Amino acid sequence: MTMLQVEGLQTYIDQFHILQGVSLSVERGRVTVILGRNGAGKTTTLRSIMGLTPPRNGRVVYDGKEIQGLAPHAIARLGIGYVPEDQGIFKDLTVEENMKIAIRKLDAATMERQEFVLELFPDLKIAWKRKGGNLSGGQKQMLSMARAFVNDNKLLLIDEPSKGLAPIVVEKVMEAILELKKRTTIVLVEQNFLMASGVGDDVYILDDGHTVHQGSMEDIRGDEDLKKKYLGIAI
Amino acid sequence: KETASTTDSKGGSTEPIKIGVVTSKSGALEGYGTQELNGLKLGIEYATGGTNKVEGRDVQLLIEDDGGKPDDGIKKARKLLEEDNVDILQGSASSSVASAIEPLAEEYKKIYMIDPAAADDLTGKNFNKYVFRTGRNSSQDSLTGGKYAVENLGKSFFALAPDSVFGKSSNAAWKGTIEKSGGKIAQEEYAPQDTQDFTPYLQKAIQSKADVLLISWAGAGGAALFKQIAELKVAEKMKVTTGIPDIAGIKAMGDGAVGLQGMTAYYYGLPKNKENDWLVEHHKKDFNGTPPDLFTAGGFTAGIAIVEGIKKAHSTDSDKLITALEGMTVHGAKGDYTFRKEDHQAIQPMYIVKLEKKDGFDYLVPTLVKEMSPEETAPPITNK
Amino acid sequence: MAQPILETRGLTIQFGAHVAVNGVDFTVTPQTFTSIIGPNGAGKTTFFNLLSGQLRPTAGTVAFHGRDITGLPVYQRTRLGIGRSFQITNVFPNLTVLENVRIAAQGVGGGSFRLFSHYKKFKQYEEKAMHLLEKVHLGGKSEQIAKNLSHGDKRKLEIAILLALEPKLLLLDEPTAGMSLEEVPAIIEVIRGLKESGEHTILLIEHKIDMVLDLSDSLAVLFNGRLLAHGTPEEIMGNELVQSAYLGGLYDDDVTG
Amino acid sequence: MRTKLFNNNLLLGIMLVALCLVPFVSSSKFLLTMLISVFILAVYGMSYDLLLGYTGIVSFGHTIFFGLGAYSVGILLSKTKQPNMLWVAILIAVVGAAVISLIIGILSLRVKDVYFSMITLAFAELFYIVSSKWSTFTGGDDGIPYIRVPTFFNDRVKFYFVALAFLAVMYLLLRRVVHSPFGRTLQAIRENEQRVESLGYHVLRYKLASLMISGCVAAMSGGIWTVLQKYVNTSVFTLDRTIDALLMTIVGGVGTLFGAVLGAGVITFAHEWFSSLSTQYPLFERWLMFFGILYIVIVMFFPQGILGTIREKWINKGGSRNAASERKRSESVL
Amino acid sequence: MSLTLNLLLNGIAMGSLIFLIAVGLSLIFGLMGVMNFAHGAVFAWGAYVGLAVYNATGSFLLGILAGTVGGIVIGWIMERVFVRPFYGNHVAQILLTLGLMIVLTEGIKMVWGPNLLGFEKPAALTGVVDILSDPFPIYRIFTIGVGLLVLIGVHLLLSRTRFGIIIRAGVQDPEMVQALGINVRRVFSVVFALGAGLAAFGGVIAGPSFGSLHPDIGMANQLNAFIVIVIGGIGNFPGAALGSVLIGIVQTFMAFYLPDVAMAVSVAMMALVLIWKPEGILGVRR
Ligand SMILES: Nc1ncnc2c1ncn2[C@@H]1O[C@H](COP(=O)(O)OP(=O)(O)OP(=O)(O)O)[C@@H](O)[C@H]1O
Ligand SMILES: Nc1ncnc2c1ncn2[C@@H]1O[C@H](COP(=O)(O)OP(=O)(O)OP(=O)(O)O)[C@@H](O)[C@H]1O
Ligand SMILES: [Mg+2]
Ligand SMILES: [Mg+2]
Repeated sequence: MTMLQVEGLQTYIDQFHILQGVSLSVERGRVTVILGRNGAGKTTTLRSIMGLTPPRNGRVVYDGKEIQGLAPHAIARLGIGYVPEDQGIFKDLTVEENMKIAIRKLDAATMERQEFVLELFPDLKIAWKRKGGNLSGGQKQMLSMARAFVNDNKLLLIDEPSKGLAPIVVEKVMEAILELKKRTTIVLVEQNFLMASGVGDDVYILDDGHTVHQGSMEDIRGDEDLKKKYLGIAI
Repeated sequence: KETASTTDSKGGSTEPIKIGVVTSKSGALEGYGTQELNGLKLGIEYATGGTNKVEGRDVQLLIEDDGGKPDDGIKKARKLLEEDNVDILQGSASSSVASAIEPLAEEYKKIYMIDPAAADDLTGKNFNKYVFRTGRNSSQDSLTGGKYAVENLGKSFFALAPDSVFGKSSNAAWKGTIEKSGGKIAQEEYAPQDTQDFTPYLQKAIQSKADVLLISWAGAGGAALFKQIAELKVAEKMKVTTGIPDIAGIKAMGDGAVGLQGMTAYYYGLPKNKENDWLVEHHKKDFNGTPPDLFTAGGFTAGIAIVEGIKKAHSTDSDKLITALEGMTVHGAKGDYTFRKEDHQAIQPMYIVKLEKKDGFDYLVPTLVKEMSPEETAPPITNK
Repeated sequence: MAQPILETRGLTIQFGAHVAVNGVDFTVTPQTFTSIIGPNGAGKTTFFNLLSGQLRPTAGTVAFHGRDITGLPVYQRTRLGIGRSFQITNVFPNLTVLENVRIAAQGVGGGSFRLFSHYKKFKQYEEKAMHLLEKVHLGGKSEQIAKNLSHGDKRKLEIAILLALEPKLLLLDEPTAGMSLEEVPAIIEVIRGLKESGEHTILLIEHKIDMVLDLSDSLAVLFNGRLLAHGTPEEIMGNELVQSAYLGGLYDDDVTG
Repeated sequence: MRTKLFNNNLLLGIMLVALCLVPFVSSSKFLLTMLISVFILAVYGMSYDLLLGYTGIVSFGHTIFFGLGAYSVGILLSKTKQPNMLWVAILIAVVGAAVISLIIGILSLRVKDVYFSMITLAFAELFYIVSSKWSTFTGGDDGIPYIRVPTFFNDRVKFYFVALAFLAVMYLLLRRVVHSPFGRTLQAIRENEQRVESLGYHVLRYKLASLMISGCVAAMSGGIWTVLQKYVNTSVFTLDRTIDALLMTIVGGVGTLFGAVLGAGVITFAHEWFSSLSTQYPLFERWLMFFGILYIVIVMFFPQGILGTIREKWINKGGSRNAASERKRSESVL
Repeated sequence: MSLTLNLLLNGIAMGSLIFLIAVGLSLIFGLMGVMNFAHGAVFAWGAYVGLAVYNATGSFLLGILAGTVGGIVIGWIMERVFVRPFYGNHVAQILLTLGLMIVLTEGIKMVWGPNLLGFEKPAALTGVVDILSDPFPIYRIFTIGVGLLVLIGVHLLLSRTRFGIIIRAGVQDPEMVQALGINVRRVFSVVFALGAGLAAFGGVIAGPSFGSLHPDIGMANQLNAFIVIVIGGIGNFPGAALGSVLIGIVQTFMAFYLPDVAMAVSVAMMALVLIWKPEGILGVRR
């Protein structure tokens, strides 16, 4: 079943036509990976879905409802969690406050999820009272994910989570994503192919603001030509 | 711009006579500026018998706002002098503005009729022959109040003034008068201009055991000061005297100031003469029933003086006007005003009053205790 | 052995109760390529901050070419030839991409205090900047305002700025994080070029182990602020602790294979 | 690139010629006076723009330097009664401004943002207090009238050309400064101070230099202001004067240099116009209110100032990828 | 009562008046980072509205209520219509709020005229009590009490709710706050209006203490508010309170013993604090 349907998304930033027709179909309970080179429009796609750079044309259908044009906070309240590529940590707030501001509903289930993320990222527990701005690069990345994971989100948009993480943590994040997959749907932008192929089910490749390829992860893994063409790698 | 009716008459110029006014229509002194301006208009009307014509020429008022800022005052005065070719300048509410404009009067050789700016220097060290002043200066205030106080309130004084140029010069003037009259200043205190809490000063005053608490305070803080005087019941321990402010100021003092004695330059109920009666009547008629206020009299008299001067000189030529005005006596709102030959300061009646409750008034009414003659309060001549 | 280009003695910094870098004795020989690895929060970036002067140590010293530079401000260290890139993108957001690099070239080129000479006279800085931008695949974006770059492009700009400084000692903090797969090799080539030119000494912080192993002469491992080990890649990769606490399962193959 | 349009020498040349013609087509001395004051204030505004627009520091004490210039001319000319001491006075003002800006800078530039603003505000306040307390020297609030200036300046047309030349020279000078490597460094400091430091620049030294240049230029404009007014009082040290500088640069467009000229013009003429209207139409009785509305309108509709907004529009049309500020991003949300 | 004690008490009373102005500014400027030069004008509006209602109804309490509501309304409109697009943009904020300050001040003159208006104390709070046999005005005790209550109230509000952190986060990165599902616009509106309401409330309380109102009363007091916020540490409420009391006391003592330098004392103190500890007495380094 389709959780999120993006059709012909066109987004402008000022007068620049950044997204020129991006379409995605995200299936419930699966991990959809968006790949593409720098500047392809991956981040802008996620931001457009979140309403942070509202699309000028195209539709975003989430759980059967059109959500393009809604304010970002309204979109978030529909149960969409967002991990931006620059982490979006509030540097003057402590880790604790960063978490507190993210929690939408303080109930037992949330506390449970908080346990889970702190288990996943024990570093955050150690740095609990530290200012967000003083965290290490990887810790920021963990905090950013923790903020999205702590709520009961139905859809997670995650922009390059592995960046700056130690290999063992990447591994843990992968495990976490596989775990989260049982409860939520995930859209993942990722440059780390190892990770992308490790967790991804479906793949979209963007280039120059267009969707240029869609398919399953298996296909990509097997298709050297495709990898070379769009990703410039041969693994 | 104010324009009066029709044209022409017998011979001479038929050009209107232009009076340029630079005063505060905005800023902190707006209230004073407005009082004076209203007075000026009525003064001209009165002196021209309602025709607004002198020597067959229309009288035009060109009014500019200086906002209380000297830089703006200079700009506006220049505009009036250069663009509008005014014959005479009048103003200003602020002494700083007036002192900035005085040199322009000299440069352009035009009469500058000052009112209500009160700094002594305007007709003192900054004087030039084009300057005349209908308003009283600070020394006249202190001469009025000081002499009376020594004779009637007590011999030793505790002087409280704002810590500003005004406060210092005002205290100096009071001191001179008081000492000349046989009293002495036991203690002087200066409080910052923006003081909101006067309790410590008032306690100092009480502890000083002086007979009289003498207050020279201009500006907003005054009302708070008098309220605190009432609250701390200072008046039970010593006499209090001061310069009585305008009606709004008295109102703001509240009922606590009842019985306060002090000097004033004008209150509309004080003078008994036909000019003042006319002024009160017409002011009420023209301005929503409000009576003239502290500085309306000066503006009114300035208007009369300008008209009478022109009549006497048969010209608006500055030199002729100077000759005409020097030593001239004008019948103004308070009676006789005389421009001294030496420094062109108008000596004039001054008043000692007491604030009293009166039916029909929502403020304490200044009632006459004593009127001082112009000569009694003539200030020293300091422009030489 | 040649005189070390960089030497730290007991380098320590403490934030409140937390000791982020703890008594690190570390020596770097000129013209070598050393990578620093370690878990997140181990103190790698903080260590760089101490070397480049962003932070002052609470104890210990830093010597560069045998000279104690512990008390020197950032700009003087840069002039001595220590240049760094930042983990968190740190560019001039409202200047053009070209101007970003040009400013850097000018900084070491001197003449910045000439008030009245027109900047165009400093053509050579601009040319140098342009050349570097091409090197990092940003040639076509030289007139863009830096903040409008995508994340990966900002990383490339970061490297170009560093190169413009022509540092003797380069401190690279995760230079390729977020860079697209196809462009990483190109950047690695640029870095390798520097190494092979034989004029530079390079310190690299990186979590991409392939890249680290590919480039490094030696590896240093930071754990909890302490320098746990410093040796050849083989030695380090064989270390149990590194395996279990840092690499995890993903790299089992690399070591055994 | 983006400064090209408005530093277009042709356009500026035309403006200069047009301004040169004013005295020959208009006989209004008052108009000349107004323009002279625009020119002088524009220089003052430009000096502020060097700080605000190019170095990125918000000083609330800029009037210190204007006031220093104004007072040194005022006091020296009135004490010596030697109009030709003017040049000496201006020299003293410039040297004084350099020294004082250095001292203030060393004390205050260690802190940033609002903190810097507040320290400079404190210094300005101290200067104001000294000028008002030390009234034997400064004339206090009542000021120093009758300042005699060289007779040359009594000819309004000559003064006009001197002021215009002053503006032109200062503009060229400052333009040179902001386009020099030094100026480019200032702009980089504005953008990201720590990073400039890590590129090997001694940031404090650059900021100090910027503050000093700006202070010296402001002192000159203050000196000439006194020549125009022939009067000086404590108002030259009030916050209002600093706010004037701030307003002129913001209204014209921060970081455009030339915007200050527009800003000075708009503010001076709007002030004059509104206040004159007040004497003719009762609606304008509270004319200051319209002045306030003007500010609001400018911010709402010319967010980058007049020149800045035009420039942005122009560039956007040209399609180069320069526009879009961070502010806009947050605007879309807030 | 010794003179020193008297001065001290007066200083605290004065400090609490400063705090009442500063507390709203501490929200708007300290937390939201808006350089609000119209704050004093809102303070003045509060005082005038309060006075008008107080005079009309004879109830000081109603006056306080009306003034506060007036301030909230003004603040709400100000934020919605004018300030909103300019968060984070100090330069635009300065020009904008200066414009608003002029408009609001002129508005007061339009409605109430440019002259002084007396503001009487309510009967219950008039008079003096003897503290160690020296008289001390009851109203001043009242202002000290109100100041304390406000401090506690605001502190509770910010520590018990997420308001404080949402605002701090929202100023830095409003987008991200939105993306976390918080309507940051509304929070900003509410807090801004609250800050304005507090200013207006302070105006009504301060009115009787000043004894009279004039249209520029806000400008005259706003500078002190900025100063104490900086001294106490921007965004730090206890700091603003401490700064207020400190300035109040020092100013009172200096005014008494050394009036010549009293004018300079608050700015000089601010300069010293900034040079010595730029983040403010209670501030934390950022
Ligand atoms: N504010 C802006 N103004 C102009 N162009 C912009 C702006 N923001 C982004 N762009 C451009 O839009 C394009 C897409 O950017 P986006 O950040 O979506 O890329 P991305 O695929 O996420 O790249 P990366 O892998 O480097 O993060 C880029 O070319 C970028 O330069
Ligand atoms: N200013 C500071 N105040 C308090 N703690 C700090 C400060 N700076 C860094 N830390 C802490 O010191 C530790 C080391 O941080 P550092 O940034 O050096 O880590 P790192 O090794 O670079 O990690 P990563 O690989 O995640 O970037 C972290 O736990 C961080 O939270
Ligand atoms: Mg991206
Ligand atoms: Mg790091």
